[in-house]
Amino acid sequence: MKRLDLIFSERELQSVIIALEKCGATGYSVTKHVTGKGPNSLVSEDMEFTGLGTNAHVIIFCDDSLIEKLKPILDPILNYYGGVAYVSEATPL
Amino acid sequence: MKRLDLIFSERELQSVIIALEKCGATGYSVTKHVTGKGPNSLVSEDMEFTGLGTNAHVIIFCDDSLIEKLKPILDPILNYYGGVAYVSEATPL
Amino acid sequence: MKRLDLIFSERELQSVIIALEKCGATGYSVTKHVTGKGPNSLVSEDMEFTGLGTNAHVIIFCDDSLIEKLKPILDPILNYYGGVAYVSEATPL
Amino acid sequence: MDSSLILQNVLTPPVLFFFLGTIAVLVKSDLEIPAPLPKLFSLYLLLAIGFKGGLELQKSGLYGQVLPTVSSAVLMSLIIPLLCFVILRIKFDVFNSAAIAAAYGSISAVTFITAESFLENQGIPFDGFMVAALALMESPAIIVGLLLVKLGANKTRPGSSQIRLRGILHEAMLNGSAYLLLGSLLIGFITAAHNPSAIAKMQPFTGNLFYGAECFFLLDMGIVAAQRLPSLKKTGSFLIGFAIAMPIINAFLGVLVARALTLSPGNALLFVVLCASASYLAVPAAMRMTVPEAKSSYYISTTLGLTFPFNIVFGIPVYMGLVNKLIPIAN
Amino acid sequence: MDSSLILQNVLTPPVLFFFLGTIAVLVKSDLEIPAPLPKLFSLYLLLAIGFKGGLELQKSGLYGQVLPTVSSAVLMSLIIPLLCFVILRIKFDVFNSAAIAAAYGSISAVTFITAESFLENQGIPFDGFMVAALALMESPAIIVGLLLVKLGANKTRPGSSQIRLRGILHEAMLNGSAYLLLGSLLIGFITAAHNPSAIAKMQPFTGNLFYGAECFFLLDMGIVAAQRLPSLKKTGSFLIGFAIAMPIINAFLGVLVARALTLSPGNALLFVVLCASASYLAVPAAMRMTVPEAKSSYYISTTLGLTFPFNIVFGIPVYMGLVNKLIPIAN
Amino acid sequence: MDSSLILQNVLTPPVLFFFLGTIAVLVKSDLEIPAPLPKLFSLYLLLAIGFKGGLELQKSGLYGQVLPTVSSAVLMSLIIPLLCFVILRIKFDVFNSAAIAAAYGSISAVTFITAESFLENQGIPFDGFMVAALALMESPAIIVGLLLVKLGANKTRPGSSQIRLRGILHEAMLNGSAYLLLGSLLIGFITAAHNPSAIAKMQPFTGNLFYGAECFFLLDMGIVAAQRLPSLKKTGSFLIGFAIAMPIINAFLGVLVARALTLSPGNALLFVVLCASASYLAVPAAMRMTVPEAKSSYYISTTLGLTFPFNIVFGIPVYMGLVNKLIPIAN
Ligand SMILES: Nc1ncnc2c1ncn2[C@@H]1O[C@H](COP(=O)(O)O)[C@@H](O)[C@H]1O
Ligand SMILES: Nc1ncnc2c1ncn2[C@@H]1O[C@H](COP(=O)(O)O)[C@@H](O)[C@H]1O
Ligand SMILES: Nc1ncnc2c1ncn2[C@@H]1O[C@H](COP(=O)(O)O)[C@@H](O)[C@H]1O
Ligand code: NA
Ligand code: NA
Ligand code: NA
Repeated sequence: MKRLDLIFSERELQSVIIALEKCGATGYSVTKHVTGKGPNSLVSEDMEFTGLGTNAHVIIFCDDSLIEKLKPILDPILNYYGGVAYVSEATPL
Repeated sequence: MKRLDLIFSERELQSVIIALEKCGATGYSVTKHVTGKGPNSLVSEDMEFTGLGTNAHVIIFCDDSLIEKLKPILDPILNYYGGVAYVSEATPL
Repeated sequence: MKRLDLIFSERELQSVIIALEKCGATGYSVTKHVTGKGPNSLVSEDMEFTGLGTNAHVIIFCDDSLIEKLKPILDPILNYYGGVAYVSEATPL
Repeated sequence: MDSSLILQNVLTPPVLFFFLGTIAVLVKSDLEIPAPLPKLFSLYLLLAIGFKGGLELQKSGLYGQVLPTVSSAVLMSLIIPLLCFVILRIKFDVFNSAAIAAAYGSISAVTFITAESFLENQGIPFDGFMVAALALMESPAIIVGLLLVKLGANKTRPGSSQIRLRGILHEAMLNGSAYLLLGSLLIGFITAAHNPSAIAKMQPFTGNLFYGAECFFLLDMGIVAAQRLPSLKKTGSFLIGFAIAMPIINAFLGVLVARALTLSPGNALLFVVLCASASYLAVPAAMRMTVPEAKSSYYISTTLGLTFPFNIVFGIPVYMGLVNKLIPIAN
Repeated sequence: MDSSLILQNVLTPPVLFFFLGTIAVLVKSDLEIPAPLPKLFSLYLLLAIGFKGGLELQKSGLYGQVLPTVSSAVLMSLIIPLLCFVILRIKFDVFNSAAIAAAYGSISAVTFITAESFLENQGIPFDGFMVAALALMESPAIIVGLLLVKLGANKTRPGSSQIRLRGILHEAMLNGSAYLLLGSLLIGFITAAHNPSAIAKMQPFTGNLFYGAECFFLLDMGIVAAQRLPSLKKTGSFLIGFAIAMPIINAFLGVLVARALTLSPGNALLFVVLCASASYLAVPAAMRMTVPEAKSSYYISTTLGLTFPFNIVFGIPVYMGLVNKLIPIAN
Repeated sequence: MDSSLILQNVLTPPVLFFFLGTIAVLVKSDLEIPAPLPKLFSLYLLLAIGFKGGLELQKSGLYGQVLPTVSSAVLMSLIIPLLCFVILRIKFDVFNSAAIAAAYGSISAVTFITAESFLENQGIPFDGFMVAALALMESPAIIVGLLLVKLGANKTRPGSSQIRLRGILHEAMLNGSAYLLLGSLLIGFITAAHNPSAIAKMQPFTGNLFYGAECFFLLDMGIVAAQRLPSLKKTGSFLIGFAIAMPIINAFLGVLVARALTLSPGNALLFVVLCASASYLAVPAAMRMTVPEAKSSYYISTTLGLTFPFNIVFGIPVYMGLVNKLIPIAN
């Protein structure tokens, strides 16, 4: 099975979750309050009170097939708003 | 070496940590305030003040042998109370 | 590509980030408020108000070459102050 | 007359802030009160209401109506979950029925606080010892719920071994909110007895600040309640009906008992509100641990998403009308 | 005379705590106020300022100077971003110019609060209805900014479809801080009208606590502002100049309008501060969603790192001097 | 007589809430105060105690007993860690000895606050300038600790290069809690001098709220202290004995100095409490950075898990008895 890690602004969390559910993901986990830096952005803790918001880290353990379905939906969101998505191998305990 | 990711309700955190220590884990890391969805549950941020609690994400870097020892102890907890456990490859820097 | 996971005391976060930027990392993500246990330490939530601080979990998705550059800089920090660093495989979505 | 009471209730700051939170969700505003701020206000309210109750309990002593009222309250929190359980079993299995029944047998401190504010706003007096009833009604319903599971469920369920009587009592008495409420009550009681000068020093924190903090917390509760609405669709119409009808039935039972106890109108309303309200703090925490078979969304979404708003907005003034009609004013 | 006003301003607790925060960063102290505590204070200040404004608006009614002042304020928040946009286009693309322009057209509630404290400290009276101007000036500049993007940007940008008029209005009116401020204003208004006894009960929370909470929040703002300083180097000297010169220009425009409206010195200062201050709450939240092409560090670092400190420390007393000079005292 | 003082101390709200927290852990209640709420209260208490101290320091001026008392206090915070170091070296290496010694040479603001509440409760007057002693005793012990490491440790340790004198002073003076305390003291001082009208406006926040916030924080400290108990088993009986005996020895030294200074009973108690208390805020933060070789569980578990509770519950009344016995009442 696969593990998909998504890190992007929490402002897009809602649309990413809708995308996940539309593609039939059975589960996902979300960690908020993630800060960081990317080629286009610096996200710091003080952005939380300004309303800009910090990042969310979404982890999805799923079959390879879901990854294929998610790619065309997530790519445009992450390209337009920023964020990263990486896939690795994972096996259930 | 291996990396074990456990995501489950923080209410079971104490018993999972006891299981880890009983099996001789030399280290682990815990991130709380994780929300998410699984086949059986929807965990949202507001559960924190209700006392239901949100999820915890436990990461353990360890040898393959520890994984074998942990499986029979963690499986029943995660099956009864819910949660996921995935193993992947990891090498020390 | 690679995924590098660093977990160490948030007190060293600043020097680790400086190291990352010096080596030319284009991006990284930081989750704070991580607790845990290692061979030398027990980090609990109450350390946050004492000023000892809890741990930070830094994730870097990068090329193999950056890993090589980071190793000699991060190793001494993690050895002296404590913390773990693990590398695994990851491919962009 | 009831509708004027409802209007008067709706136009108080706590209820208005509750609406502000609800509407924020409905119009998709990005207003949010991030964790753990709601926890801060929830801990504060429990501590303050407990402390103030303890002070007044010490003043009033345990004489007169205190013991009969408190015992009747505890009795209600044993009877109501049984009644709920019987009704819920029509549609649900033992686990879900017991968990939901426990929630409705227990109480909601914030509903109680809002009822107190309503009474103060109406100029109707009430007694501090009612907080003792609040504190003591939180746990018994949990015990009933867990005993129902123990008796009703298949003996071979994997977790059955865990529900020992000691464990049940532990979950019931020692969950955070019940413990803090009871503990603060006790501290208030001791302070009033041994250290009256400290009362004035606590007053700005536990007293003066209370009303504003209540408003802030109700703003959050409005957000939370409205966020629960979508998931109510999945719970089915039986449970939706239950979440509205059951408080009314329990309120009615409460009025009858309050009448038998010859409580003053103010105390009677608080008694009724304790019967009619449902727990979303202590009970879910206990059920999650001991009855994981029950769907938490059932007992959380109904109590938070329906029963709580209903009681806050309509219930309190309607119950007041009921009290005024059914209880002859004694003094 | 101005320099004595500046000194008097600098020696008040809010500004001193702001400095304490700034210096903490400069000397590399590890003092920090972790999230979400700044959010708690920011929500509290918006709620309290809104509620108090609502109370006073109900008292004063909508007569006399209220409507002309509030309408002029809204007008200013439509004109200022246009002016800013023209200036910014010299150096920046449409996206960045529009986003920064919107920030400077909108307002900073904490700057307003600090100006109120300054007036109270100087014993200069002002009217509660100015809070209505504050609340209504938050959103229009967002609308102007988004319209500028819609008109000025390449029609085929991927997100262009998202900027519909409905979406623009949604972002402008319903972002958390504007919504909470307006909602609390309304609740204050309703409370004063229907429930005057509740005013005294809210007072310890929304009134008495306010000054101290303001100091605590300014301590954090000092930290945040100083942390933004390094990233200002990357924004270039044009933007740095803009972040100081533009508030002064806007203040000057504001004084002229205040003079035309024959506002009292206190109200005039608040009017001027609304014109001169820039938003780091509502506008960034809206721009991040709808104009991701704009670099958030541009509009956040300038407003938080330069304009806010400048206004808090120098701006307010300097604008007061300007008001005193240019507006003949009527009464 | 002491036992009646202990009882009187134990029956005050702050100590009762401390017990409530402790018992919560012992009976395994799930009561918890999640991060960063303890930080909020800890920041608030430092800010408020500093501000109040600054106000009173301005009133009293730097005459009379102020300078001798404050200098003696600083002297004590240089001597005590040396004494502790000698004792600790019997069992521990240089790193651990120095770190623990620094903690016991420095102070605990919350112990000081609780002692103030005790005095107020007993109706014993004390002076505001003692807060200056509190603020100035936080850092010197850190310097002593780091110098001891620099002198005593193997010169070739990897981090040795980092401990320069500048670094030592930085860690000592600029850690968050020392900085906030000193800064707020200064702001209080300036406010009292230049802006007396602002004092009344701060009072609801820094004054009235203080006692309640202290109780809330002590509830959390009770939880934290009890959670530290299990890890004390691993520290060994020597350190456990040290954590109880050392405060008493330091208190004794403190009484002698207070007697020589002819302090009033109230000031004497505060002086003694400063000597007897140990730091769990500033010192651990500094030691973690500069002496990572020392086990943080040693200096945190003893100060938080033993010395703090001991001082809060028994120490303060016992030291009061000592003061009463050894210091002849002057006035
Ligand atoms: N190479 C990377 N490794 C880990 N996280 C990253 C990386 N690049 C970007 N991020 C995260 O993704 C967020 C958005 O990046 P950006 O695409 O620059 O807007 C950043 O704030 C980081 O938290
Ligand atoms: N496929 C998945 N990927 C990532 N997280 C998951 C997944 N399934 C479940 N989870 C997490 O595990 C928690 C418990 O799930 P459950 O087993 O449904 O009770 C959820 O709240 C999620 O946070
Ligand atoms: N084997 C491990 N797996 C996961 N996290 C670890 C492991 N060992 C240490 N850690 C984390 O690294 C931190 C520092 O460990 P230490 O090196 O003992 O100071 C701990 O507090 C844990 O959060
Ligand atoms: Na009930
Ligand atoms: Na403006
Ligand atoms: Na000491």
